[in-house]
Amino acid sequence: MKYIDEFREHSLAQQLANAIKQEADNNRTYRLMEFCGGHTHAIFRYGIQDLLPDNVEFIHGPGCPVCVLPMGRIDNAIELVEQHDVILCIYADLLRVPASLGKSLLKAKASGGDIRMIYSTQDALKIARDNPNREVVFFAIGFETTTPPTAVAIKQASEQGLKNFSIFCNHVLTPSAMQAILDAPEPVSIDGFLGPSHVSTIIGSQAYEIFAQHYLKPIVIAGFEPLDVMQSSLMLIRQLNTSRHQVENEYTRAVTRTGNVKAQSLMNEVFCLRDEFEWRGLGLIPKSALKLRANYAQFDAELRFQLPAIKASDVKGCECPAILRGAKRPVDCKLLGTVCTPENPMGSCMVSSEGACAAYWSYGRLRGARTNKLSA
Amino acid sequence: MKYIDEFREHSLAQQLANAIKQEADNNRTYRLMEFCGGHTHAIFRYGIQDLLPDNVEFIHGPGCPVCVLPMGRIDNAIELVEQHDVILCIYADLLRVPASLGKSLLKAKASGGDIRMIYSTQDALKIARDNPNREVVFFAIGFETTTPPTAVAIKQASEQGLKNFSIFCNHVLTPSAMQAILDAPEPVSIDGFLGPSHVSTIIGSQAYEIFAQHYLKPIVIAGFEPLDVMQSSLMLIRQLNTSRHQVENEYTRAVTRTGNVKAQSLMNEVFCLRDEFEWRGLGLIPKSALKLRANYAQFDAELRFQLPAIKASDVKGCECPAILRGAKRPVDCKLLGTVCTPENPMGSCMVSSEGACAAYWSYGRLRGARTNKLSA
Amino acid sequence: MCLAIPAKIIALDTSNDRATVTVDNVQVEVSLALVDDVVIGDYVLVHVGYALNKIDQDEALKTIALFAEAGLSWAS
Amino acid sequence: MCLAIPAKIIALDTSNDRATVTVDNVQVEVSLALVDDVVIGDYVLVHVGYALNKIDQDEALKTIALFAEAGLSWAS
Amino acid sequence: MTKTGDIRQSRTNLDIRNGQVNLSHGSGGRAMAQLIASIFVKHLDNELLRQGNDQALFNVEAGRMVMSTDSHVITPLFFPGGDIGSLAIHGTVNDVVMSGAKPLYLSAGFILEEGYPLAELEKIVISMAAAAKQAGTAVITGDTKVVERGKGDGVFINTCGIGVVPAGVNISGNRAQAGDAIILSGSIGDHGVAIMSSRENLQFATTIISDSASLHNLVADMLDVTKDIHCLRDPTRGGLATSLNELAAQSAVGMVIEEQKIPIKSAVRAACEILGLDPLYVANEGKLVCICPAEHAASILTTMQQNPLGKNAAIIGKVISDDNHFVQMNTAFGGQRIVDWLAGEQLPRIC
Amino acid sequence: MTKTGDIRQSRTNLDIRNGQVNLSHGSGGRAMAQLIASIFVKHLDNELLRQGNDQALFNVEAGRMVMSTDSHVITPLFFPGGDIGSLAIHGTVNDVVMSGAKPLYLSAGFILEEGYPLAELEKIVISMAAAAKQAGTAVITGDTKVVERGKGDGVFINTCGIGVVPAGVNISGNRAQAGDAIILSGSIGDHGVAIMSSRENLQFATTIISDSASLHNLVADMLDVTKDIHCLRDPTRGGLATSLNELAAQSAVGMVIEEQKIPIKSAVRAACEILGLDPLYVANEGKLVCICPAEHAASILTTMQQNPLGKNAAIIGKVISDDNHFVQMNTAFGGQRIVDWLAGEQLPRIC
Ligand code: SF4
Ligand code: SF4
Ligand SMILES: [Mg+2]
Ligand SMILES: [Mg+2]
Ligand SMILES: [Mg+2]
Ligand SMILES: [Mg+2]
Ligand SMILES: [Mg+2]
Ligand SMILES: [Mg+2]
Ligand SMILES: [Mg+2]
Ligand SMILES: [Mg+2]
Ligand SMILES: [Mg+2]
Ligand SMILES: [Mg+2]
Repeated sequence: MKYIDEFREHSLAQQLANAIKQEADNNRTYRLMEFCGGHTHAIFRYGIQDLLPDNVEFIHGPGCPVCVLPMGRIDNAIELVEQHDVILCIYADLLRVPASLGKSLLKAKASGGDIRMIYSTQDALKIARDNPNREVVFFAIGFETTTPPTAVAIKQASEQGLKNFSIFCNHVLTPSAMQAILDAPEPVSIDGFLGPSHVSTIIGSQAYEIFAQHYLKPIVIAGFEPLDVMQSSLMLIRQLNTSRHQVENEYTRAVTRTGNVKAQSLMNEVFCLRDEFEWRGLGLIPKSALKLRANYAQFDAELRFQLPAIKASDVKGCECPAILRGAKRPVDCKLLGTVCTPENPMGSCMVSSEGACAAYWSYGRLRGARTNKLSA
Repeated sequence: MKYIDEFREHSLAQQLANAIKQEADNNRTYRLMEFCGGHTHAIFRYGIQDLLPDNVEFIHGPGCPVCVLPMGRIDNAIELVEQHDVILCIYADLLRVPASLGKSLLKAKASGGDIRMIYSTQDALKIARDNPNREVVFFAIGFETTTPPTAVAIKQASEQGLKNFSIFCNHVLTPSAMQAILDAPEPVSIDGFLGPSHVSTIIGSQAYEIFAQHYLKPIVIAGFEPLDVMQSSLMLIRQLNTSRHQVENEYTRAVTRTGNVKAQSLMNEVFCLRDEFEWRGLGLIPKSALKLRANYAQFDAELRFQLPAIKASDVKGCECPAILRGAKRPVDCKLLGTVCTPENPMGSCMVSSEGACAAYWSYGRLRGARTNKLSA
Repeated sequence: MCLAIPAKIIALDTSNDRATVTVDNVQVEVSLALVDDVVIGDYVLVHVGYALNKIDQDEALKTIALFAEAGLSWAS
Repeated sequence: MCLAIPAKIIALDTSNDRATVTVDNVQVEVSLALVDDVVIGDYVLVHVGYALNKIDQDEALKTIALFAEAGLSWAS
Repeated sequence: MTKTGDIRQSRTNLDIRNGQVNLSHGSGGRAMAQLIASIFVKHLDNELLRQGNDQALFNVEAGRMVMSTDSHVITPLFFPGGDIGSLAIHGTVNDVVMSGAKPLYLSAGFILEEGYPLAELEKIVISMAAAAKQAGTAVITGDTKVVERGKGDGVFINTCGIGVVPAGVNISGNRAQAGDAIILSGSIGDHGVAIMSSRENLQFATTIISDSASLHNLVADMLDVTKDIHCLRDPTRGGLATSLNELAAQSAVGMVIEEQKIPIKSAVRAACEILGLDPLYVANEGKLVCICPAEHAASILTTMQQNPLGKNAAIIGKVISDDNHFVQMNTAFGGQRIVDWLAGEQLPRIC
Repeated sequence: MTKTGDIRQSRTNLDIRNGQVNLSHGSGGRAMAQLIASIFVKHLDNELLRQGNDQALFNVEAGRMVMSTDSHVITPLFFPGGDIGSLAIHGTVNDVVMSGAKPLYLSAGFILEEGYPLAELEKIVISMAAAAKQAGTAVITGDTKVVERGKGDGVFINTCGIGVVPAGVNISGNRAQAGDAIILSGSIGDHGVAIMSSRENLQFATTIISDSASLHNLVADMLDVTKDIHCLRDPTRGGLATSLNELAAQSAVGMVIEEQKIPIKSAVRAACEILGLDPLYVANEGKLVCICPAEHAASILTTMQQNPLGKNAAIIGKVISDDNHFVQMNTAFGGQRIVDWLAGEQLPRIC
């Protein structure tokens, strides 16, 4: 697989590992927050931590759109299916996310809800065209990467006059999340960031410059392949070693400073900022999410079905909020592996394969067992 | 089973058989047309013919509503399902009746048609209420026995304002059929009639007086139990022996001269006469069938779906038309038992268990084999 | 022509014009829309979920007597 | 964050603004609504059935060189 | 189904009381392993099932074996006198037993529809376990699949059974001979009427319960009388009429039966009259037809009548030679007629 | 299914070309007998099936037997490299064979959805017959049920198989021991990817075909090398990861596998990348995992590689002792991770 396999090359990994070992200062720790779930996944799946010295530590960030979705939004989606009898189109990632009262979309589907797993927004449009007598709602979720495909679908629905199609919009913005982490009352100690990869493809690396300037944190836009993660870590270590705090771009093959202008303008045409939006773990963040502009408001399922704002409490004991802020690690959660497992997840971080808990449990547990942090 | 078992009593059958043998004149034949399929069924199921002398012969009449339905009406029903996507409610008797091109409602159902078997018109109304977004059509079929329940349903649908309910009306009148048989250009030789049983419950025995008077044929209204059939045959033999031609009533426990006036007025309120209607075997018969009156015309599926009059040809070689007129017997059909069997019926007489061919094939074949009329 | 069976009324639901009838302990719900003045204990002729009319029990007995008589007439 | 994979354009359907792309002989249909000026042979980053942008092949090579360099820098 | 897996690692229990089958229960992963362990293995428990392999291993002696399978797709799943679980055992045990075999082991394949309540599933499996135990056999291997809503009907169960035929027993549908007696083990139509009475669209009520039962003991008792039994068959779908026609065709013989000798409950007769059905075609699940040399008929009958499952057994007719292979019946009324194969399906009629 | 009945009386043929399954084909009557005779018995034909009883009778020798069942519910019914018919044979034959047994006989239970084209059904049965023959076994008894439209999914097939275990062979999932070698017979994920590529809602195209195959010869070859094989398992639903975890749990051991040693086709890897799936969890239908003493590994491997179904076989790891029963993997990248049980189901992901 061209442009994939080269970035998973074992021999280069060894070289990069040695470089990091060489350049990392034994007298300090490097606390690097990998912003994205994609990074988290790569770290665990490829066992990157094993290749790094102990003083280079990854702190898992909030960059998994499924993980930061508050439970009340899943409750809303279940309401759409159960009360309004809509065909709900979802990305399969959402199927097992816990809702209130032990529910989930998987269980709502089993109970008879008409929930369809789609691969692309184009599939949702097709389902709407094929079922003219049913209301079809697309559960739109994702950061800036996934937002433009939703925007395209909305424009097409509008052009095609699709009256039975709407979206339940949960698109959120990564810079807002980064700011929230940095602005937290008791901020987590972070030395630098592995910056978003495919989000940056759309919005460009310049979106993060303000953080580097204002908070004096080095940021390296990092690809999702394991060598990208290692190289970016090395670049962060070098910035830290030389007290720099710049936005550097390791992922130049896919990210420019300005990003995909066409996609940005499409997003801008269809969406505008919400005043505020709740993020799991980070709370209400002003101007951190998108909603449909007034001229596309007829496609807004929240308006069409008058969905209430649901304030759902997370499962007692679930540390997702703290984990998403980087304040705790999966092993700090008492429910991990006992009550909470991938087949019976208590929090969203155990659902998405990019969630820190799922990644730790499915891939990283070995390390925990080895170091006696966890006896399974 | 009270009022059933008494009329199937073996010992009485023997007595009646002996009386018939005694009273039947050896020097003549008694050609008795049992008008109803119910009689036909009883004759074969109980082996009544075995109990009678050879010169008492039953001629199977047209009194099976499924058998006399022209094929084009089944084609119409299939069109309702396949072109108009209705839920078609049928009595199960109709499921296997052959339509054109080897089709049937059974096959239309297998192909995805939404065909529901019901036991009562009340079930059809319930289906209509439960499926407000679907058109629900009841395939109304039957003689005067089965018509009043349809009339009740139409009145209820009207009272309840059921907009998605209609009937495909195929209700026909028995006196018209009797007249057609007697008026046929080459009339079949018939000495007397076993008159309708449950039809007469509704319309009364007086409906047949005109035939006795005008055509000088004795008629005995006969119950459907085997002793009823035998007793009625004896009564016909006695009339013939004494050259009488009256309407006598053997089935006094359920039939009066005037019938069920309430049911008649209900029918009259909801239905009026068609100018003419096609009967399989008997052709177009004027004023022989019912349609909805103008004030109930909104429940007429023929109008709602603009059903065409379909002139379908019967399967080549099928003798149903002649059999229904009494002009031929099942064994006279070359297709019987070779091409045409109950699992692959070519004509309606092989479908309904009251059809002469089905009754002969399923029950009476033994007699045929024994007398070498048929080698299976 | 049409399948109908004598059944005994064991319960009336006058508000819905319906009744419960039995044939040898098998219970069926039927509509009374086509008959008037039935009471518990009456036998009715049931067809497609409707009572078509009452069975005249005296006439039934007379008919049975007739069968026997036919036999007797021959035996005599 | 989001799963996206580099794939090579092997056919364009300009009238529908769509393309066929391949990854190791696996073919997928994608929308080109988010990218301009792609040609056959280009690599694009594919996400949820959309091409997000072109892969800059020169930059890819440079990055790989960087990995080696890191190793060399240490080896040296 | 045999993959109990290491569910120890997950300390959460399956929520049987409130849970429903969902797609992950058919995935092959831990959710499936948990379902299997918590419901199937738990209740069907036996040493062979506990081997936990994809197949069960057991010892056999040299001899003759039989194998038979049936899938069970009944609506409703719970009915008066049984449920799909017990039925799935009885149905296959009886087909094994109709060779004269002693049932040995069973397999069970479940096809579950997404959304089916786990509590109901557990009831079904408990019922299966009891029925298997009562039949002296066990479900030793199994399989679980989950299909999406609208692609199944709650629960389908396939069972396959094997049994061992005692030496000297030689029972087959092609062995009926003219002169043989035809014995029926009890009243007909109970199962079919019980099922119909529990379908919501047919509003009639009876006290009839299904006759669903394993006939292993009854057959064993009969073989104790004599090994010289020619045919055994359980008249299930298609009823007595179909079984007799099958046997007549296989053996190339005719049959004459006496309507008056055929045991039938009055409520079954009544329900059939109401629905326009012929009880000869209505299904049974705990009855058998035995064809044997006339000289053994009386002693076999006596023995059958001493078994609760054969207490209403009767000799209902005899085998004759007939090139037409007709099954003919002397009616209770005094006439004669053919009893033909079932045509189409048994559906309530109006005429 | 064994009831061929006397369809001689009806001289009309089943219209296989244009016909569809309808409710009368499941009624137990003559329409069913005709379907069985014209499609099932015709193509699956063998002497035992032709006995025409509700069960099939055969002779066995004293020894050890195995029994296994699987229901097959695949969508679509025809896929690159196979169809539900061949799959239903391979799936059960393989489960039988994973004990080291030689497959003896099979049963088949069909659940047909009203409306399914008879011509397609015949294709499936022809494919079954060929697969059974190729595996040296036969379908000797069967059953046919018809369910209403919307209560099934075209065709479901349950098969149950029995086999005879050669003396000296003792293969079970609980016999893995620390130090044993883990051999995989070929590339992973082919079946799952072939199925996904043929589902209409996932618009991707590959040349990958299912690996669906009977492994009876491969296993026989392996046992010719040595009878001292500890475990065999076919990594079907849940993939290689699930089979290894099952074996680790059953044997109470750990495992270490080498990602680089696991054969995988580039198109399978690519399809998995596109869909966000891990090929370790993707289904196979013609592969096996063998766990054997390390000293036999090389010679077993050489023999496997000489069989077409094992030509890409590889030693992928070893059994270790580990109280956690973890399956761990040294990644191609140089790190280590757990290979856990499958959680939920393998569905295309966006993140
Ligand atoms: S292990 Fe489960 S309960 Fe604990 S923080 Fe993670 S998701 Fe929440
Ligand atoms: S046997 Fe068949 S083809 Fe012949 S008349 Fe009767 S229904 Fe028609
Ligand atoms: Mg069977
Ligand atoms: Mg059976
Ligand atoms: Mg299985
Ligand atoms: Mg269903
Ligand atoms: Mg049987
Ligand atoms: Mg199996
Ligand atoms: Mg298998
Ligand atoms: Mg069967
Ligand atoms: Mg379907
Ligand atoms: Mg297996």
